[in-house]
Amino acid sequence: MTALLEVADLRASYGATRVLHGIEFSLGERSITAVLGANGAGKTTTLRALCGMVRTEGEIRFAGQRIAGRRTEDIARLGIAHVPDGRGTFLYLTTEENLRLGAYARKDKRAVARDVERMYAYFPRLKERRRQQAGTLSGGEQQMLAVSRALMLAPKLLLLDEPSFGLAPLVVRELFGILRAINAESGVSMLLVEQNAAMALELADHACVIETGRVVIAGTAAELKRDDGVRRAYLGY
Amino acid sequence: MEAVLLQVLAGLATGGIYASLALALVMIYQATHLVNFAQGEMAMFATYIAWSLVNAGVGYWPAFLLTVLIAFVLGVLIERVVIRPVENAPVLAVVVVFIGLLVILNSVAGWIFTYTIKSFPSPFPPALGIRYMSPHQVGALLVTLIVLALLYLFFRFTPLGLAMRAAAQNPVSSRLVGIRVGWMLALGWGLAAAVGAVAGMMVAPIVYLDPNMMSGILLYAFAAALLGGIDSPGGAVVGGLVVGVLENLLGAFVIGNELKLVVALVLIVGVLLVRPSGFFGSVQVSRV
Amino acid sequence: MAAGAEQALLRVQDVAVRFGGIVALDGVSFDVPAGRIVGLIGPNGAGKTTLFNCISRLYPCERGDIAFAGRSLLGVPRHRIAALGIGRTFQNLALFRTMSVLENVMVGRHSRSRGGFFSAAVRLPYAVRADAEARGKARELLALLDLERFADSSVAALPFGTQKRVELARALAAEPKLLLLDEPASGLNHEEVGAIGALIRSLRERLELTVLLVEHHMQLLMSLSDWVVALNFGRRIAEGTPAEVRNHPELVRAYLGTAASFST
Amino acid sequence: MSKKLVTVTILLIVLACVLPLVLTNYRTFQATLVLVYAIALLGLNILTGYNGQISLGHGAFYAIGAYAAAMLMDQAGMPYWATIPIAGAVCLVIGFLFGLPALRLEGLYLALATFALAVSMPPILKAHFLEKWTGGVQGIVIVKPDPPAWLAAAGVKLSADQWLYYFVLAIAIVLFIAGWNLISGRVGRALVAIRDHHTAAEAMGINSAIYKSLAFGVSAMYTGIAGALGAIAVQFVAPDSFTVFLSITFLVGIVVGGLASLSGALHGALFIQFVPNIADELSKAAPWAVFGVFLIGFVYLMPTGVAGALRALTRRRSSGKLLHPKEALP
Amino acid sequence: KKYDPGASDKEIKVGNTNPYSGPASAYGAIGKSIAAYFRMVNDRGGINGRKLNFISYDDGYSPPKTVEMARKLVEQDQVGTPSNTAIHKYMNAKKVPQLFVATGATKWNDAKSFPWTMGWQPNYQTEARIYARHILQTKPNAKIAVLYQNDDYGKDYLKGFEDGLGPQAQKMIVAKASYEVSEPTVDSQILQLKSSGADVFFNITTPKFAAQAIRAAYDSGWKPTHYLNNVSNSVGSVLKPAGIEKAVGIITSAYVKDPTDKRWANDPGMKAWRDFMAKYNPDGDTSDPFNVYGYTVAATLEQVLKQCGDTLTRENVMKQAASLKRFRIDTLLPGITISTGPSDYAPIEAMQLERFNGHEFELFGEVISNEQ
Ligand SMILES: Nc1ncnc2c1ncn2[C@@H]1O[C@H](COP(=O)(O)OP(=O)(O)OP(=O)(O)O)[C@@H](O)[C@H]1O
Ligand SMILES: Nc1ncnc2c1ncn2[C@@H]1O[C@H](COP(=O)(O)OP(=O)(O)OP(=O)(O)O)[C@@H](O)[C@H]1O
Ligand SMILES: [Mg+2]
Ligand SMILES: [Mg+2]
Repeated sequence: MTALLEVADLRASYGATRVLHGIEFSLGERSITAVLGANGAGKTTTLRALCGMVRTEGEIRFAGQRIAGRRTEDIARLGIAHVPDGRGTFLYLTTEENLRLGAYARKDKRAVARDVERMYAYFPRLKERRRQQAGTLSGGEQQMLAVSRALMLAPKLLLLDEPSFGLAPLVVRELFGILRAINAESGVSMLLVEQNAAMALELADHACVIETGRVVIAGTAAELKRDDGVRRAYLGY
Repeated sequence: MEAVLLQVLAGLATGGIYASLALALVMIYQATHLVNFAQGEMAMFATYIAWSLVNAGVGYWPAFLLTVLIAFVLGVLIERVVIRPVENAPVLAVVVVFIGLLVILNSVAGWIFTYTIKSFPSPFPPALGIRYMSPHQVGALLVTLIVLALLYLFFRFTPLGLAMRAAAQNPVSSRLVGIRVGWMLALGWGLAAAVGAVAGMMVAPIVYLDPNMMSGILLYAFAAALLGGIDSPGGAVVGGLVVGVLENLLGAFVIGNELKLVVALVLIVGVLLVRPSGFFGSVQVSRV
Repeated sequence: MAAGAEQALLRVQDVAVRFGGIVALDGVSFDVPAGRIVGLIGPNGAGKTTLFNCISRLYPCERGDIAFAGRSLLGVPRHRIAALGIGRTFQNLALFRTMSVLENVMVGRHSRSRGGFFSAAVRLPYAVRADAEARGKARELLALLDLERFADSSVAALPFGTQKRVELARALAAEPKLLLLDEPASGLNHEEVGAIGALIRSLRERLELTVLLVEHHMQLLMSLSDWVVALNFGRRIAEGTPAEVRNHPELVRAYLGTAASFST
Repeated sequence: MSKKLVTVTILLIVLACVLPLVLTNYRTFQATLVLVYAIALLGLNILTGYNGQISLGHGAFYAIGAYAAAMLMDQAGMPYWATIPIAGAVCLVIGFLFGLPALRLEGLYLALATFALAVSMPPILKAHFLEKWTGGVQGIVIVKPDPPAWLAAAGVKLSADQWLYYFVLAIAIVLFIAGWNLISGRVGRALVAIRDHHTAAEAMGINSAIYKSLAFGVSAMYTGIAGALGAIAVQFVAPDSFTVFLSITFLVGIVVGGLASLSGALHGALFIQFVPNIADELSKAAPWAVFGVFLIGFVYLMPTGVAGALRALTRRRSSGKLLHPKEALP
Repeated sequence: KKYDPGASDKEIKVGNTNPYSGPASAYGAIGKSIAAYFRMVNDRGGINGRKLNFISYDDGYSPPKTVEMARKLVEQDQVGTPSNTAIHKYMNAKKVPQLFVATGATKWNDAKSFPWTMGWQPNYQTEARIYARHILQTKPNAKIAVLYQNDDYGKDYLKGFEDGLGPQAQKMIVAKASYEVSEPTVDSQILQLKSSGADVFFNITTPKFAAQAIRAAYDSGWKPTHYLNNVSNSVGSVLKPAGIEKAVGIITSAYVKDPTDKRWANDPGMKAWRDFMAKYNPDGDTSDPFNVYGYTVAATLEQVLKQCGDTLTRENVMKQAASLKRFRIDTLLPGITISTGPSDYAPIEAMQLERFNGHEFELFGEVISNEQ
């Protein structure tokens, strides 16, 4: 397995407060890594750091290139899509405009149009709401939109910050099915921050646990599922 | 009756002036979600550039195009140099920078070009004139409509237009989808400056070129843009024309010249109370 | 549970809400008896939050009625709702971002304290007392919710889960009789979900709360609720005890996927 | 209020009291104007800084206060001190009434409505049908009050400028304390809550309609009182004293001084009083250009105003958490 | 030798406030050319061996700022002779000569109530009365329309005009329209005036609006006898922009020479002025009449200070200012002189009517003087 993403000694801060203190992990081509961690551990910040959304130091390599310190938009154009914390909906644009923006960096118009339809097939609710101002969608509908918008980039790497946030149980299950299919069919790698640890570990091949800005446990998903601490805190058995 | 018609037509002509600057305000609003109070002074400055070019012997249309181009570049430069450092500052701090820009441009123009009024040529052939409107007034209205059409098409149908609106609304998410937000802002400034330059060159033959040419007009343009709905180019033009005509009719037949502006503003604000986002502005619902 | 009319603290009757062509609520009726925790579930976009917004008077109802303690809410302006004893949290957090945690909670106390512009400006004794009282109450709540160490932090910089607790504290500051919770567990991990469940339960005991709970975390919802109401497309599709509702075929099809996917 | 803050405040007040004893009458006059502007800016800050309602029209309230004082003195022969509360009350009522419809407008649309108010003020003051009272385009000249007789009887000799300074200072202290009480208590929290999250504020039981219009009224009252004091200090009112530039100057003042900050009003007042003069000294050719450069420079260096910069300095030393500036302010 | 604050063996301080910024910054040219003139005087060795120290502050055309700046001049800089409006009373109370106020408002020539204040140019009312008299003489049945700026200046002209027409005024003036400086155009006002059916048009406007009014009147096909106030009678900066052919027949009055008028191309007085501009005020606009104005005012002041000799008290300055006898400056029209007296605080009171012939103004009639 060649590494698509390699992170070493990643540090990040908000203003004067440092939040990440040297994160270290790597993510293989076509693989899915789950990130677990308590509230405020720094999971979101890790994803933000990868995208250049916070002030960072340290090493980040994506497909062999250094991307630390690059601008967010350039990182996105390399093929890294991000389902952000808080959904990042363009509140005053329509659902469909939101989707089209997701594909802003892509050239092939026809493929984009096809993908819009694909998203509507994944989440029929969005199709019903295609002309509606996205800010008026329900919380779960906006979450579907956030995931779809990220997929519209046709990324090589997908960063998912709690993709199941606010989704109904059935939709969560469907979502994980979709992610699994996309990973299997298009080989998109994923970094998955997810509170539903059981499902995340089910989907992922690797996993790590972050505590106060450091990776404290890392290994294959199977290993983590067996770890006692992980089981107690994240799986509940 | 003829008096009314005359006032309406004169109102349309002045309304066209307001509309043309209002379009520049809509442009910058779409790109930055702010109203640039220096927009009028930028337009004035661009018009001086055009005037200098024409005086140096450049033909009208080449000077026109060149000015639009220069204005675009200057707009981009101003964004990059002056506005960029306050990108993350509170909105009102940015507004204060606009005010700073306004006074600088006004003052520097006075310094370079002095305060005596200059006449500015009109490119329109006499054949364009209709019975009660001069060729230039008709021509300026047409140009305003053309700019309107271009802006409408730009925002409605181009991915760039969409990206620009997105960048203004939510820069963080815009970056995440690969939009170069910095460029969008600069581009927005450039386009607004270009639209403003066109406005200036259409206005100057009517009101004469001087450093304070646009300061009065900005207020009307601001009112017009909001009356029409600040995110709607069509609204800006309708708003401009309505303000122009309204003001003339009030002044000539209803309230007199002294208080016509006051009454016009009261009416405009009254309309906004009923339609808080103007005639054609999109209603932006936010929910919890 | 035979929810007798006299017991119902909140009574929702035939409520309908429409946004343009979208029917968000379509004749929903149910009761929330005093002292109970009632769960409200349904697919995304079913109208749960919309119903909350109707109760808070943020949205007007097209038809129907909502009664609280026997009194219709529809004529009550939204800023009076808190004083009547209805507190709520918001699905997407609606904290006052520039304020500290303590101040946020003190604002929550607004409807229980007095004092206007004049009394504040000249520091009339009763206004000063009210302010001190609000501060004391807020501190108490921070202690209760284990937020004391954040009292003076700005809310914007807190982790998500902590912000949710601040919202809860803010809602409790008004000493509500009825608490509307919109997805309190979203974004929390397993351990934290357990904690919030325990917290809600203990709050109900200590403060004699009635709770209307919207939640997609089935385990939590089913374990907390005395009664569950299910919506789909703005309509009530099922109602009953958790055990009854869990196997309701329409709910399983539209919302849960499989009935066995969670346990109490 | 922390102990340190109390000490600093008391020191400032003492300093303010000795100031006219060491300054020339002209400088005292300037210091009076600073206090006057500080009161006006405090008023605007309550509305725009704390409550988040942008006003581009506070010059209008300043004008109303000024004219109220001038007309009462000139035509009703009222003593100058008696005009102050009346000017304040008039502006309170007008501000409140203006605030009611303004509830429906937000952001830019509110900015336009207030801007319209500022633009309308000079023509209204000039209007023919009011000329009898307002003096039309010529305005009203009023006399500077002399120090009261009891002061001289008590053996205190003050020049008219010094007396006026102390008079304004006393009022300013009272108004600042009242302002502090207002914003640090229940009402202040409600105002900020409305600014931060309108809907949530209402859900907490805050009657935002009343609060917003009252904020408008109180804000107008402060600015109106400042206008009255300003008129007495300058001894002259005319429509052209109250153009939109005055309103814009006020806005500049609160932003440069620091939004949502009491001390910001004072910093802002110093800025709008002295920086134009400095600009003028530096260049006759284009004084405004120099002023504009100053303005932009201030915003670059201190995007959250002088008060914000000072706060950040002290905070960095104590606790350490810095907010993103955008989050800190409307 | 006697001195008051502001004067010494070495220098005489002259203070001034002027709008260098703000809506009226066009007037800034006056301050700049006065400053330039004093530089020239100093290069020539000053006045009676004393250098002139010209201190000028920006008042932004705002009354409060003017008050502040005037106080600064008097109390801080201790100057001798500043000028200007909100400070009228203050200056008189402080007994500081306020000389040659740059406006024609009538209140500046009131020797009795304000002995320390003196205007300079023919006041607006005098000028308006001259037009009124001319109308009464040439067109006793005229129907008159008036366009005026809605401020001090416009109202002053209007009053003089109405006074000049006497009891006839109400009947003769069939339409009045005002405008605000912030308005972009006066087209609407012109249409209003036109539709009144007036055959005489009195145009009380500043240059920009004057040019607009001339053009709009012509374009709308309205052909009244057009009286234009002196403020805007520059050929180069008003009539040309309006369109020379549209300005034919305009009647106005003058007392200084128009720098853009071809008549004065070889005039020695204007040549001297042009040399002065080239040397001392190179940034200034040589088509801007304000520069002639400032030059001429400064020359008048020079004369007053010369007359003061070594007695540079404020009282003497005022006394000398009030005893100018037929003083002439070459930039004034032929036949126009400056005279003042203890009760005559209006330095220039003579003007001559002139009519535009499509190329230049032609003076006609006598130099009309109000000199007592
Ligand atoms: N904008 C911000 N300013 C200051 N501090 C912040 C900001 N955002 C997050 N933090 C702090 O950084 C730390 C890490 O936060 P982060 O959001 O990365 O946590 P997380 O692991 O994603 O937690 P959650 O489960 O809440 O999503 C927290 O202590 C939080 O308080
Ligand atoms: N202001 C509005 N304008 C238009 N449509 C709206 C508005 N508010 C809600 N809706 C629509 O009403 C429907 C119900 O929304 P609501 O937020 O109540 O759903 P919900 O049950 O809370 O869903 P979720 O579980 O995803 O939060 C949604 O489809 C949404 O698109
Ligand atoms: Mg997170
Ligand atoms: Mg919801």
